[in-house]
Amino acid sequence: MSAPAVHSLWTTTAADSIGTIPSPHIEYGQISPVLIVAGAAMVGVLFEAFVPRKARYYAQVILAVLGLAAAFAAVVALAADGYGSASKAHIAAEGAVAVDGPALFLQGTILLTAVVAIFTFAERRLDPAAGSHRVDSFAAQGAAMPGSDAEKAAVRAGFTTTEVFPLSLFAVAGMLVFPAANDLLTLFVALEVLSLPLYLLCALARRKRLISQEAAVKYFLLGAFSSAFLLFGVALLYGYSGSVTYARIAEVVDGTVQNVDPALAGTMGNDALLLIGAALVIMGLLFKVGAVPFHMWTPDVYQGAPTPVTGFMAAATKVAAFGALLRLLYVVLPGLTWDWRPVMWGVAIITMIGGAIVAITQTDIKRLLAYSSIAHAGFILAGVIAASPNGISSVLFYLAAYSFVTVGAFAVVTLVRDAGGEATHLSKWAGLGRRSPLVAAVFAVFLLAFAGIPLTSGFAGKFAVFKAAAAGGAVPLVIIGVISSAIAAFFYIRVIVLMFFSEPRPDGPTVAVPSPLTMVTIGVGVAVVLVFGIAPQYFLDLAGQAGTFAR
Amino acid sequence: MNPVYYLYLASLLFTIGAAGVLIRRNAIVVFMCVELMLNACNLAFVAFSRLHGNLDGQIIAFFTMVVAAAEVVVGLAIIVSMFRARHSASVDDASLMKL
Amino acid sequence: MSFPYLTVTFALPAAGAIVTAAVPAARRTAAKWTALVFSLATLVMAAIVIVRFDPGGGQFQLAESHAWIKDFGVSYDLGVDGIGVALLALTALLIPFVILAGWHDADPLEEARPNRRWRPTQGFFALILAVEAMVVLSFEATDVFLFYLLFEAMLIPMYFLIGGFGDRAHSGGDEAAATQRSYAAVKFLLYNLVGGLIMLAAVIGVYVVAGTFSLTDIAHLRAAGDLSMSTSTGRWLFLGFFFAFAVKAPLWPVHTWLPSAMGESTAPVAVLLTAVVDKVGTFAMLRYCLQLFPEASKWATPVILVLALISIVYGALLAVGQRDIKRLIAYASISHFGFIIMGIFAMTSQGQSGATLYMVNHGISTAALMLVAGFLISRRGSRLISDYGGVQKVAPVLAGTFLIGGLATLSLPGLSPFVSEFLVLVGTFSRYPVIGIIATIGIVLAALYVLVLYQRTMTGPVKATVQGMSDLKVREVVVVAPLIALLIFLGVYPKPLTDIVNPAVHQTMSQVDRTDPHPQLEASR
Amino acid sequence: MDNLIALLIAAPLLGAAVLLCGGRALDRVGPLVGTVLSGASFVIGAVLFADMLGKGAGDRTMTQHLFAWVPVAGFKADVGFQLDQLSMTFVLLISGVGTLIHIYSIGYMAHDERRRRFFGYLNLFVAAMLLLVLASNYLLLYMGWEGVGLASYLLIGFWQHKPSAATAAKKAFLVNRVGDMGLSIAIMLMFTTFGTFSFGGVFGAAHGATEGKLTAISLMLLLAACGKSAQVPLQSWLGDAMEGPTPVSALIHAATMVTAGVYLITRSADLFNGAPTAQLAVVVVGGVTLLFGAIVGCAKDDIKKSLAGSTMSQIGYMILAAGLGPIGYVFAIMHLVTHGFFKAGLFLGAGSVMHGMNDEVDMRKYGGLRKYMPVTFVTFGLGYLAIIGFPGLSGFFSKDKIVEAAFAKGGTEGWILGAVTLLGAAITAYYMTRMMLMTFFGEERWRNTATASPDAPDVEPAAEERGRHAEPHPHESPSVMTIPMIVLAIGSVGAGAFFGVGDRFLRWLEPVTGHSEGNSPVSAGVVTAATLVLLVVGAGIAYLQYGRRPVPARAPRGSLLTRAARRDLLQDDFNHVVLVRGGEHLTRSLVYVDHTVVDGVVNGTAASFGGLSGRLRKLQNGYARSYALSMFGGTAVIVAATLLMRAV
Repeated sequence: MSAPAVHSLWTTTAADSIGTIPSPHIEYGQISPVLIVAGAAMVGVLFEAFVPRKARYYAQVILAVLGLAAAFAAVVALAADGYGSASKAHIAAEGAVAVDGPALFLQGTILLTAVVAIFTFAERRLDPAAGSHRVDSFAAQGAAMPGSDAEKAAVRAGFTTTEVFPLSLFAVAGMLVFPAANDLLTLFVALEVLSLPLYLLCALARRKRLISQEAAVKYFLLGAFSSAFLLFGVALLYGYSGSVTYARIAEVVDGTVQNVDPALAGTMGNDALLLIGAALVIMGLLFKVGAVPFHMWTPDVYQGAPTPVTGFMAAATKVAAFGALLRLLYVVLPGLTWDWRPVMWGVAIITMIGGAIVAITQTDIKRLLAYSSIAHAGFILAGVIAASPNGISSVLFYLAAYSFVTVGAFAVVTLVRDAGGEATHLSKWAGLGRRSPLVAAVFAVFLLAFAGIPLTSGFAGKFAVFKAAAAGGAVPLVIIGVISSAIAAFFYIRVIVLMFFSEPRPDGPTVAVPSPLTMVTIGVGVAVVLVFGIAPQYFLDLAGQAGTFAR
Repeated sequence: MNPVYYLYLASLLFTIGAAGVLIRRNAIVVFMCVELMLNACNLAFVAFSRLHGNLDGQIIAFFTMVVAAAEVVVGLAIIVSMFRARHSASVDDASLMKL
Repeated sequence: MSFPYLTVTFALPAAGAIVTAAVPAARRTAAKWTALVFSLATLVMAAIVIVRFDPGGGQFQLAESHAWIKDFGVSYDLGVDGIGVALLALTALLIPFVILAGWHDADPLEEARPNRRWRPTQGFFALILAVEAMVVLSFEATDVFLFYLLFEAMLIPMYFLIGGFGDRAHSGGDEAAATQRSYAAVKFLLYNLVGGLIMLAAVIGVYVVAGTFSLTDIAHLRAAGDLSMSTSTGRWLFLGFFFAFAVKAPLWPVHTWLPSAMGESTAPVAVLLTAVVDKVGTFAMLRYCLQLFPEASKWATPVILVLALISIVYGALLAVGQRDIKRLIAYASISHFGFIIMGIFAMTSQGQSGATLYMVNHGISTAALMLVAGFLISRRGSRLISDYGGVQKVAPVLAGTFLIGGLATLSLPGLSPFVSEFLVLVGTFSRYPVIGIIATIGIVLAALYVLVLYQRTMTGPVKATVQGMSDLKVREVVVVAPLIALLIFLGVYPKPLTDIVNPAVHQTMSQVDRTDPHPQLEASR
Repeated sequence: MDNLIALLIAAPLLGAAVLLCGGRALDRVGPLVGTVLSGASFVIGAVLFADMLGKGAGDRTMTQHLFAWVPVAGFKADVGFQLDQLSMTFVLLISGVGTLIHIYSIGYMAHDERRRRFFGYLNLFVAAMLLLVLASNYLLLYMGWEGVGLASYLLIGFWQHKPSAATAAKKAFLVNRVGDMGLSIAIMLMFTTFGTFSFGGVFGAAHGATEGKLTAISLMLLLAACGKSAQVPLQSWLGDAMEGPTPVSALIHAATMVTAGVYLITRSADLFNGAPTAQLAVVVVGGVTLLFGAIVGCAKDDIKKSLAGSTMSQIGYMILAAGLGPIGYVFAIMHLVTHGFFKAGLFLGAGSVMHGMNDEVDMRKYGGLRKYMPVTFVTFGLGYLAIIGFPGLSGFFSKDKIVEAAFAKGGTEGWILGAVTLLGAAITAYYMTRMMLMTFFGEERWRNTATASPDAPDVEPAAEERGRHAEPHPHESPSVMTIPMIVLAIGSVGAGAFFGVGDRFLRWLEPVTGHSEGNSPVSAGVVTAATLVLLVVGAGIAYLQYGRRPVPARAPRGSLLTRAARRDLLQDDFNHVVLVRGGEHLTRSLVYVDHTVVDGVVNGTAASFGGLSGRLRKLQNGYARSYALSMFGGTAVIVAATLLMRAV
């Protein structure tokens, strides 16, 4: 039973008895990943309520990891059933979500990224233990005022904000839906579901709480602002096409729509609705991916948020948002390619160049990585613009390659600490290579991957994206991308020089020895760098098969 | 009455909200302006819903309200905690991180 | 599936790098010996390759091919032609000497050791072997992408060698040394990265045009006329490639990174850089620029020849003006690279054979000169020419070897560089007489900077600063003597080398479809 | 028999290798080894010579092919030798005189601690010089050519601790390099013209080539010759080359190496014959140098420098003769050989004098030495008579022939050349007489004067042992030094007659160089008479100036010409100002350019990016509202752009 039918059923006001309301047909199996994660999140909330504080941490961690693992298993199962392939991919849950290659691929990526990110959330060895209690990177009590007695008391009592786990699970749930959303309403809801928990997570840093809260405020206000734009865009698109389902809008845009009623005929004629609406929605998504000029929240939020959260955001949010963007552009607006392409060209160019240039003069490692993530967003946009199956799969590959490395890099940042918590100022990193060669070497590997040096994942991804772009005729874009990556190389190398070739400072930071959790996170990052860099074929195939959207 | 007028009103409200976000300093007020923008969207949805003669728009409006409510919960929590920490709700005071 | 000679040749040093790096921090000497053994094993392997190589055979021999990243049209294709073999041999030959010469360069100064885990020695030799592995593979690769990967990747270990293990002999003290060094390292890396990234764009372009990266496939496509590369496209791509190689080579005006890099790094590293790594650039011009874009190469020839000519004269003049021994040698190298590039783009058998020989000979001669210079500097702890004088009186052997190295650098007949330089000149002259004649000025200038250097450092009254300077030690003689012997042997009997190189050059010439200009009148023998 | 040729070179080469690589162990026997091996190659030469005489004039050319040197496509250079009468003449001269000078050096260098190396260098030189004259193609000849250059460099700078010596050595090598440019360009031209540069191939095809080509090649060869043979304009190095030990001056810078240019031209006869213009250039160079050297020779007070000037001028004679073409080649070589004898003799004599005078080189501090060193006096005297062309001595025959040939050139050209050669003869007589008088006659100016030439602060350690700065005690040199002098004296007396009488030398060499009698406007007799008259005049003037009146111990200011001549006719000053200074300025400014401009551009770009980055950073001002503004603006722009896109 199709959506319009339902509506007509509602609109015909009580003509005949409303005896039989057909229950909507939901393919629970196919959307199980989302359901599992959301369920786990809710159970987590219950844990907060009922599990004794001592056991809470372990319960939450295990729950979260199990939930994510189970969801990933579900994704794999679906992919194994062939939902990834164009033949079997289709729209589930009354047209709300798509179950197709890109969706599954990105969901899988998000879930795995989330797992390694959760590991960093759970890390409790870095901060010196408060009394008898080991502590993680999160505030003892989010509500307690920074520096207040309440906070001290909370610390003494050994409180820990275990809510972060259910929160992150909710966020993950939102992220899973985001790239799969197949109508604008779902898109909007998913956006909010993934954003709101992140706002909170940003505010929960144990050290430097003031800037943590500031980050949260900025992120929240700007995020709300942008989602308002997105929503207005949705409204306009709805006004244009009389529907919010992607397929329907696409038809209207193409003009291949059947049974046009007069109202629709009237709005269809009005391109302004379509164009402005599309522009606003796209803008909302560009905000999430942190493209210039919607990027300005990125450095501040990345710097202020607790580093594990930053890593999680930087990786998972980008993946989800790019997934949504891809689907929007390829499923809803293919008919509009000639309109959005030039605009996206512009955005991609200033994003690549701007991110790279501003990064040159950064002095805080987290802000540096923030700008680098902006530049990377630009590179990925170049792939998005390719507007070809090749482009899709290259973007998928890039996202997979990029996300793990990002989480790993931020995990390394959490290790370098001094009295005031993490020593994020670059000057403190001087001579790190002498103090602890291994950590410095690992971080250098990540930086080289970001810089796109051959034999690292970064290069494979960049090559795939640029190849697709060039094949799509965007040669100037490739050249600009190459130039900006040359600029970018400069500041990555600056950090390496700092770590290896400058003398260590006497008051330099110490490198904390992490628990296996963080080690795993970092290990995964390194592994991805090397595997994707040296033998990427398998993953390229995967991304290649996942390269087609369901309509 | 021509539904287009509702649309104009919606855009007007939206713009007012946006302007408010850009102009006002108090975080709460800024946030309220955002809410105003959301409501402008709702108006637009309902108007279009009527125009197209289907219920989707109205349903979406309900969704929006729920989401807005959720945003209020989160937003107020954050703003209040910030206010308690600095005894000011001015967004401009929250500018430790820059450059 | 025959024995994978080429893979093994590159795998040996790679494995060596890992093993050396793994040696415990305390066991420095062990690390050194490990590195030396592995480099010697590589040398043996290279010798086997030369033996197995049949000059009369096909273009790419001992070929290996495995699928790798098919989405990128990339496969692990190896194969060597005469040029590749010659340079392969050069690399394998020089590394043991580099290691031996740098035996003590990475011994940590006792006070500068923050903790036990800091193991510079292991790192130093591991990095050298890593560079060797990558260079070797880049000579063996017959897949554009594979080559590009290595072309870029080899920058990283090289970068750490320059920046991490710089020359301790520095006038400005340690702090100044450190800053200078990292500046040089960064300069080196950025120049080459920019070049490489621009090449990346061109590489992608090649894929878009040809759909494959395999040299042989592309050659077949072109032969069959299925290669739809418009003239302008070809030229743009050519420029992309050439720029990268010109930076690496280096060619005027993108040369300034070389003097600082060579000046700041230790002599062995400088040798590794200019004698081995930079050769990849000129080699790539010969193999990739010419074979992938024949038309564009011919189109660009005049400009490139002029640039090469400028490099020759300009480099030599700057060498004359230097006060720093190593920078002087660096500028001399720039002049020599000018000759090599000129020979390549003269598009004559003599020019290209000469250029290839030049690569080999320049490698050996620079190694000889630079390493002896390094020994000299390590004794006095200064790179300034003015700090020396009358050394021949106190250390005659050192002075003698230094002189021979210098004479090789000014390509004295009887030493191998003469053969190659003359071939390049003849080759150029026979097609571009004017350029050939102007280039001969380089001969005079070379004599000038070498002899001035020798006179200022080695002759004259003995300076107080060099009083009691020790002569070459056994280890140092072991390093230098074989190089000198090789210089003389190849100078008198270069035939073994030319026999290997000529067919490959002929192949290249035919791909560019150029033939040697005929003499005005055939001689009646 | 032919296979012996390689041995000629191998013997001294072996010596060089052994002596230079061998350790201090060889210090004692070193000199002996060197001498023996050089002698060996003379013996081999003699054997081959005998064998050659045994054959008919037509088939005397022997060849030996060792291996292919540089085979690349059409470019084929072999290591192969060609021994014909011309080469044979040189082989005997080189190995003969070379051996004598080895012997002399045993005495001369007896006290030098580094004599092992000295003999090594000498052997190296002999080997290279033999390679030069035996090579069967120009590239191999080039190898020998630079080889002798190297040996000369090493030997001039043998006393490296003397800055002047080191500088002189460097100068010699550099000036020669300029000449070498000519040779290499010539070879390239040959390759592009004939497709080969083997003697056989080139000469065989020469007739087919255009005159332009031949002229170009010949001029380039002439440039090379100027470098090696110290002809104007590349003569400046020879004077300074006297910094080397005297035996070196005798062997390399008088008897053999400097005559390589003459060999080159004579060897390339077939090319020059086809290029009259080039030949004209050759005779001009020869004529100018002839006078230049002679004038310089008159002005110098340093006995070796004066002799160097004379060498220049004598080689000028040879070059001039070679430039005359078939009428001159033979006589050029003949004069070369005789000159080899007497000039070597003179130098050894000078060395012997210095040996007895604490290495004093200033003739004004000599005087009346004849009774202290009789042997030296006699041998030197004979050399003197030979060089001024005293009837019956070797110089008389060889130089006379050249003068005749000059006239025989015919036309005004002939007259001019003839006049020049005659004038040269007169000046030669003048400066040689002057030298003779200042050295061996007159009062003993060295009495109670602490000697030692200012420009040579400390020469051989030997000198130090003999206690310098004291009043010298002139004494005859040991027999190991005098015997070679005597032998050479005999040569300089007899050689001319031996060659000249009955044109023996002419018939010997003719098959190689070819010969043609020119039509001389003046008869041989007249020429001879004129020569003798001028000889007497020159010697007479010299006697009036230096024989009758006492010689001032300090040089008088002298006329403008004299002062110019003392400074090699200002040629060095020119070099210094134009080449050295100019070069320094050029390089210095280039270094600056490289650092500021070429490097600056790059650093500038980097810096500008940094600046831009700094400015853009400012946008990130930390205010959420301005972030919102940028988002809002961005959206507006995007919307506008999209709409415009559609409108356009």
